[in-house]
Amino acid sequence: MSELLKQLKDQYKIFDITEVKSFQTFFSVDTAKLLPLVTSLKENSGYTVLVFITAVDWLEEDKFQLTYIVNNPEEKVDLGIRVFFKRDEPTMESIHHLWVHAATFQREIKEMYGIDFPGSPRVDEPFLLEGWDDIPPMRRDFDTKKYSEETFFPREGRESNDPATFMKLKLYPDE
Amino acid sequence: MTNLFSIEYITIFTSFALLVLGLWGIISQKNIFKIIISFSIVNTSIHLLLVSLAYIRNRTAPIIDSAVDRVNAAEKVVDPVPHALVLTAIVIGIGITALMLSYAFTMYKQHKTLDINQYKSLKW
Amino acid sequence: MVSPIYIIAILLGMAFMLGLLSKSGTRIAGILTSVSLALPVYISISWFIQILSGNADAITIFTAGSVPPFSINLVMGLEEAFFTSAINILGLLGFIYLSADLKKQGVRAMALYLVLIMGLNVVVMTRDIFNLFVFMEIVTIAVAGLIYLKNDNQSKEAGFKYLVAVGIISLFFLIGIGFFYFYGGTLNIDGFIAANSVVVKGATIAIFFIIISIILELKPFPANGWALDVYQAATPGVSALISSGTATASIFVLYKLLPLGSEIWLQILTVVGAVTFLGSNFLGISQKNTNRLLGYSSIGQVGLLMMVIGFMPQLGSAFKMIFFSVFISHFLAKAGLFWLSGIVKKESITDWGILRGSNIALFLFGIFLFALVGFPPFPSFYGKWQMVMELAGTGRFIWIVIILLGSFFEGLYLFRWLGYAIKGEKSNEEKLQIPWDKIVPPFIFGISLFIAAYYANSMSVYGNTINLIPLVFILLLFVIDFLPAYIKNTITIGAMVYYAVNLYPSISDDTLRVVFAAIFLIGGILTMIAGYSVKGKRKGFFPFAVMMYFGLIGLIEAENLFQFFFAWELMTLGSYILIIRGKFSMKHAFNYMLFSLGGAYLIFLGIAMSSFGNTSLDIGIIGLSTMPGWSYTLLAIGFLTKTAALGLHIWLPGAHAEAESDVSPMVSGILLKGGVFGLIVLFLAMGGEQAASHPLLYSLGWLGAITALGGNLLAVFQEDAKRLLAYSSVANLGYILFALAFMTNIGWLSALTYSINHFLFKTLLFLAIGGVVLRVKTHNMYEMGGLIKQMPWSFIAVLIGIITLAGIPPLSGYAGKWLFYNAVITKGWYFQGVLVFFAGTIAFLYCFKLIYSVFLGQPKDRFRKVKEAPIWYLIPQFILIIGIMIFSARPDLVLKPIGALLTQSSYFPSDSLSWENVTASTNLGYWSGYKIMLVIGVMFAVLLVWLMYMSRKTQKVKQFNIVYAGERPFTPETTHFSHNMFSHYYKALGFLSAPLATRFWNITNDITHRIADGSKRLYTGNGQTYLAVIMAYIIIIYLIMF
Amino acid sequence: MSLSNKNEQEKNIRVTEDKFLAPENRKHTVIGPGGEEIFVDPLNDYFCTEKPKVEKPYKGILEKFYNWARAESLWVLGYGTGCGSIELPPLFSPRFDAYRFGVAMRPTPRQSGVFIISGYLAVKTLKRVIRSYEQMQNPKYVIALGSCTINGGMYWDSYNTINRLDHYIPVDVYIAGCMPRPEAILSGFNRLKEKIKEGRAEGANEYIEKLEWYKANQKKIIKDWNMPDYNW
Amino acid sequence: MELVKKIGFVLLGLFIILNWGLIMSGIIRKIIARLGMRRGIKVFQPYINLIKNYSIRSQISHGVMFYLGPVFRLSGGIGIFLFMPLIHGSELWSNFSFTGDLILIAYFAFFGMLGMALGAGEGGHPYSAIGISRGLAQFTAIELPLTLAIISIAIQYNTLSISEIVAAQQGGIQNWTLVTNPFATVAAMISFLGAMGHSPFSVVMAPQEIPIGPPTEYHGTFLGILQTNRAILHVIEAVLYMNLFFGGATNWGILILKSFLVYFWSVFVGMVFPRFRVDQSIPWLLKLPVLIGIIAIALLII
Repeated sequence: MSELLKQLKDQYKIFDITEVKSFQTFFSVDTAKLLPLVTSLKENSGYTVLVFITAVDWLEEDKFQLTYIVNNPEEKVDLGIRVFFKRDEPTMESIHHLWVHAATFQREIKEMYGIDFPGSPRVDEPFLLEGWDDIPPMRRDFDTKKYSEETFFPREGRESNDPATFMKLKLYPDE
Repeated sequence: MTNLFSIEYITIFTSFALLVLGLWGIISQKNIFKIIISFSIVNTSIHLLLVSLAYIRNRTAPIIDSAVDRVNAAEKVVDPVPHALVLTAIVIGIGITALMLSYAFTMYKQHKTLDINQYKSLKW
Repeated sequence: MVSPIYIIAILLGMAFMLGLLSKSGTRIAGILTSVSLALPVYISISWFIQILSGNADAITIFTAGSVPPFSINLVMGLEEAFFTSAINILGLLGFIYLSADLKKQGVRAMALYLVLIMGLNVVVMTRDIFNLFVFMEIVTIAVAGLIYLKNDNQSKEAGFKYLVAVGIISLFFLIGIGFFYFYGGTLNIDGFIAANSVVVKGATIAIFFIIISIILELKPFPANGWALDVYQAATPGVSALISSGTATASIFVLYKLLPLGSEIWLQILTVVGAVTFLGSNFLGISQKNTNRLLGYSSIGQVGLLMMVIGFMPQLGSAFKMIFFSVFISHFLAKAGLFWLSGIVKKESITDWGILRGSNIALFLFGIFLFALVGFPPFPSFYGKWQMVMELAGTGRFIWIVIILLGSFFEGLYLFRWLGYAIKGEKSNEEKLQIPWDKIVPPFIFGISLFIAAYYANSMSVYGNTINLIPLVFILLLFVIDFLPAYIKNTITIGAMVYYAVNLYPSISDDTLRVVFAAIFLIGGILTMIAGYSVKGKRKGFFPFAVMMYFGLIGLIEAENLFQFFFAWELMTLGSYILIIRGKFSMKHAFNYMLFSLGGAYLIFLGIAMSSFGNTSLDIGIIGLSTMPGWSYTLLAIGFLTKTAALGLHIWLPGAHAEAESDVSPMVSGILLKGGVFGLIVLFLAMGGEQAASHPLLYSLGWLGAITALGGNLLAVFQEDAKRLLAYSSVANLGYILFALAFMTNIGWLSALTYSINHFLFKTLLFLAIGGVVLRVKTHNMYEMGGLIKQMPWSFIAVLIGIITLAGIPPLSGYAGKWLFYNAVITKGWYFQGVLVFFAGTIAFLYCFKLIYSVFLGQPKDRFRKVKEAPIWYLIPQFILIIGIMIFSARPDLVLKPIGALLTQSSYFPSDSLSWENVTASTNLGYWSGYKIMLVIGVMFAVLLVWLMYMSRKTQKVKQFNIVYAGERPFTPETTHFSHNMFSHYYKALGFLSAPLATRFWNITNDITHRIADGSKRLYTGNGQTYLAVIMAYIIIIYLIMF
Repeated sequence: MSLSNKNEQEKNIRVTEDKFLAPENRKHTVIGPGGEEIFVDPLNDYFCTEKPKVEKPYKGILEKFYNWARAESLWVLGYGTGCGSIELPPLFSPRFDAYRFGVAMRPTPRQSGVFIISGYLAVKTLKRVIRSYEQMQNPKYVIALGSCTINGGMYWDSYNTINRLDHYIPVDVYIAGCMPRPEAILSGFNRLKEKIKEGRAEGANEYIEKLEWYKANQKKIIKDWNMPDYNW
Repeated sequence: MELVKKIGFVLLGLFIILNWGLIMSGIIRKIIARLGMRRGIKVFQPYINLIKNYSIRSQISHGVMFYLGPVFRLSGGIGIFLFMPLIHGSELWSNFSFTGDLILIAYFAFFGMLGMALGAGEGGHPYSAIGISRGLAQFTAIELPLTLAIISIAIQYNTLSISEIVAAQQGGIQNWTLVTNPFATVAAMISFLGAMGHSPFSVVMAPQEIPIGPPTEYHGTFLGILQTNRAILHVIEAVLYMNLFFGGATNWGILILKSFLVYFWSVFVGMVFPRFRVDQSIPWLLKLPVLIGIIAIALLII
């Protein structure tokens, strides 16, 4: 594992290496180097399974993070690869040619975060949201409560409580 | 009982020998000219056969001249008809052979070969 | 009367004179040659006419003014006059045809041509054997020179092989002459025959060499490689001369010289002819090169002629007529075909589609082919018939089989060729160039074929019983082929109505015939009405449609077996052309023709066997056959090819499905009944009820049941609407066969009801589906759907059709089923009956598929604007629907008279259906079509009114307003459930629909072609091999003889 | 009706913006068998574009008799829309045995009279619900199960779950709870029966009368309807 | 006058049969429920369902054949009734059975099927077509044992007339076809299972898989008509089997009892056995039941 990381460090300038567990290591890499990196991992190092792709919206830092988890079924180890890019340029290279099912992840990320993967099959078709006409709902600047109130006719008289406070008040009114 | 080595038998045997030779030549030789020559041999053999068939012992050629007088000609000369036939047959044989040769010539002009095995564009 | 010697004088003189002309004088030379070729024509024909009419006697011309043996004498008798006329006409026309080529080669070529014709004339006329030799050699040289005309590599090669082979053969001839003279002391044929009283052993050897050489000149199989090469390589015009001209002369020489030999020569000749006819035609089946194919055919025909000569004593007085018919067909047709091949200039028969560029050429081509195969009314039909009958009279069935088998192979390759000509691919850039001088000769020969046909007809024993008026009418239709279709259609319908009206009184006492005549003629008129929808001229359709219908009617009118077979062949021919008119029909029509031809020859053989030992040819003699097992079986199989019993059915689906929209009902609803009628004739002749336990009937019963099951099962898995209907026809004919095989009164009643029903509903369905196909331009059902809105009338027609087909009460299909059950139980064929019932339920599957996939379900965008089928399709449909309704409501109107006929006739006296008003009953059950119709009708009407009251507020919705689990359907194509609809059924029972028959025939076909292809390699192309074969042939014949 | 009017009417029935129109629903031309061009407007050609009509109840005793029959024969559309559908199968088990009340499941909306909305409705599900509801025949009844259908329940602030069902289709009976037990559902059925017998369960006609309001609400959230307004 | 009387009795018979059909299905449902430890529906629930369906206010139609399909179907059901003799020895309760015999009934069964198939087909729903294609496919195999049985009894009694077959079975249980020709009876009773559409041959209607198959688009009055037909058809088919194999009926009481028992046989089997797929049921039907049918015939002709 460490040898591989060392090699990757030399070759792809990976940084920010975090070993979460003995079988799971995360690291970051430049956006431009992601594709050669995962290709090499798949072809040379036995990381043949793409577990998933996920996205994080770092609104405060004005950037998106994509995390690719790849798995080596022989050695039973995972690698998490993080890439970061700016929120105003939400575009990433597609890896559907390496793993066919990556297209589905990318399609979902496109719908929920608005991160585009040019060339990915059917990436523009709706995945869960049919006829969505707003900014992607998983972006943190999308106010879901406001949207719901504006759109879905909230019933008058509904009260909403913070469960912890409410239960505390109800069960232990003295304290 | 005539002698086996009398003239009529010899000619007949010769003609048959030639016939067999010629036919063998036609079938076995690959060269077109040799085939034509074999053909001529067969031709000749048959002419010989005809003439020999017409031969009657102790008679002369059917030419009416001083040696053979007109009156006794029928008893003195051999049968003249086959001779006439052979004459005609020779003429025709020459015609056929000539035509064969001209064919062979033009065939050679085009293909530059006389091997009959090379002329198999028509088959089946 | 001009002395025949002038023929020689003119030709020879002109040949020498041409030599005097300069090279540039080709124009004058051409005229002179034509004139000098025309004069002999006049002389020989005038002799022929004079001798024939008895105004003149045969004359002998003594050259050199003395009698044989001191001179050569020529004879001009009837035969000589006939053959010289033929040769001279051929010479003249051949010259016209070849004139362009000959002019290019200059005057010497023309001289050669004249010498050839002169030689042939002398060969025919001379009675001197050496003179014969000389002129045969002259002919050889002339031919070799003419082969050179083409001046390419192949022709040189072929010419050389020809020279060597013929040279050797003539040398053998010369040997023969030598011995001939040696032992006979004369060169005169007549003299030798006269002196033949003292036959010595040596004379036999002389005759052997002479006759074997002539036989070899006639290119016997397999010693004929050189001849094939010549046919292939020479200019078609020259090939025509060789095939028709020299072969004519040679065959006559053979005829002339045969009296020299003993009886054994006739037998040898028969064997040689048979081997040649069969072998050559067999090897021809895998041949694709046009001229070589014609060569094979040519050799085969000559083989047949040799057989005819060989059978001279057996044929007796019929010999002349047979020889004339076979010879003239070969002579005219083969020359014509070679000439046409010269016009088309295509090496492979697959490229002959270009022939369609000219109607006249195509017409002539068809005539020549039909004449060669021996279709009526062409002479060889009469010839073959007479020959087979004469041979059958003496019990020579093996020879008949050989003749028929050879003819079958010949038909095989000729019809494949015809198929390519009518339907083969053709590029649009190529145009067929037809100069008048090339088309006139074949045209004249084509016309001559008809004249010859007339003579053959009048010479034939039964020819005078043939009704020629329909044939004349068909010819008339050819003549007026330039008129628009609707005029011709009207004329045709008028003629058929007229014929029907005139026919009725003559057969009105025989209800059976009336029923079939009604099916054929009314069906014909109805389907012809549909033809009004065709715009344009529809060239070549009407003559053949009429031919088919008159053939069918001829079956009914036939009083003897000759008329029957004549009509059968006429029908086959007409229907073949009708079928091949379809767009993709080439292969299917070819299959149809093969099976029809095979079937027809089986029938022919069956007739021949029946006639053995009988003096007349009445239809009844089938029952008197001295070998009933054979003749019944052969006839039955023959008819079964037309009714497409399982195993023999593979031609039907394609042929019916790919035919034109209004031809499909003709060939399905109507034509198939021809086979049924044949079976009826056969079964009646077998003796009706008395023959009921015949083992043949038992097996036919099983065959019928299996056919019904197989046909229906195959229909279920079809995606092509017309193919589905076609397989359904197979199954329905299976029912009919099964019911006929009962040989009981009710069984036959059931079979006839089925026949009428099948005619009604299958014509209806094919017309309706044909109308739909005409509009939507596809056969695939899954591409259609929802057409009920565009084509409501067609829908009604199909609905009525399938209700009748499925036998659902109250419509008439049920009548057949009910009778059928009674028959099954009476007869005791329970298990077959159950099989047929199972088949009947399977019919539901495809009935539903047909109506649902086409008319119901989801309409497709493409067909949103299609119109209802043409009115001319709907009119006959609704006439048929009215027919079905009447037959359903009052089945007694038809069934009573038929039942009465069956009962009264001596055939089926017992166990009849009894009628009480409108209720029919057997000793098992009862049924009243009228009351059932009434009860169901009233009930249906009441319920409909009730529903209409109950649901008066109904919103009409469109195709996608269906419950789709909250979704909307994607497109009509993905929503229409039709393709492979019965896949589950296929899983369960698909193994029964394995194409065993197709596989069997494919393998048979494959093996046959492979054998033919392999045997063909005998002709290696090496001249020496050919010579070796010739010599081996001589030796083998010698060994056989001595 | 003049042509322009007709065009206007056509416009009225279109609810799908061009952006959300499915590719197969776009107008296009196909080539017919005769080579003619055929213009296809799928929304018009495939679907019935008629407006639904109010079906007036019969008068007097006949309607009462019919209502009794309708009440005693409640055929439920078997369509599990939310998590509450897990509560429906026990309903037909021996313990609760809804059959004795004349309740039965039917597999197709055409034959069903009662639509049970069993819990929360995502926008995507709502689309299917509306289509199915419209395919049911008049009279038809809706039972809304659980608090999600009342005010959104635990999904009250979700971006894709509706809050109030009665803004989209008329609801006859609400059964509160998260989730209600089968007993509650049985009780709901009985309430529905009472309502039907009293002749107050005219939700189907109400839906048609206020169709424009309902459609407006529906259109607000369902943007790719891809059908004419009313799904017959 | 004769005719009017006849029609009157026919309508009366139809009324009785319809009511008995509805009640019978209620009773059967009740029995099934009790087997499953439930109270089950009311016995009169089928009436209520029928009335409810006729009371549906709005309807849609996919076209003419869609509209006519139920009429065809009901005509098929009533038609079989019309040609069926009900009570042995009674001229009045023999309906129009004098116009045709057993073969007529066997073939008239197709009439309704065809109409239904066409109606459902025009609905344009693929599930309808799938259901029909399954139904027809299975039907071919279902009819085969029945045909063997019919031919067997036709040989046995040497008649195809139902009245005569019933007449021949009078005089005690030992004369019933059940006793005299057990193999034919067994074959026919297996075929009866298929004709009734209960499992194991219920894949045609498979509600969970292809929402109820052919009638998936039918509702309201149309469905009411189909239900009416179902009530009539079930009884009348049971009556047919009763007539052929179980001695017929000499009065209404016996008819009701016997038809109930015959029908209950199919319900009983349906409760016990799971469902066949089409491609399973066809080979099964073509093996054992057909063999039994063949034995039935073979025994008679030997």
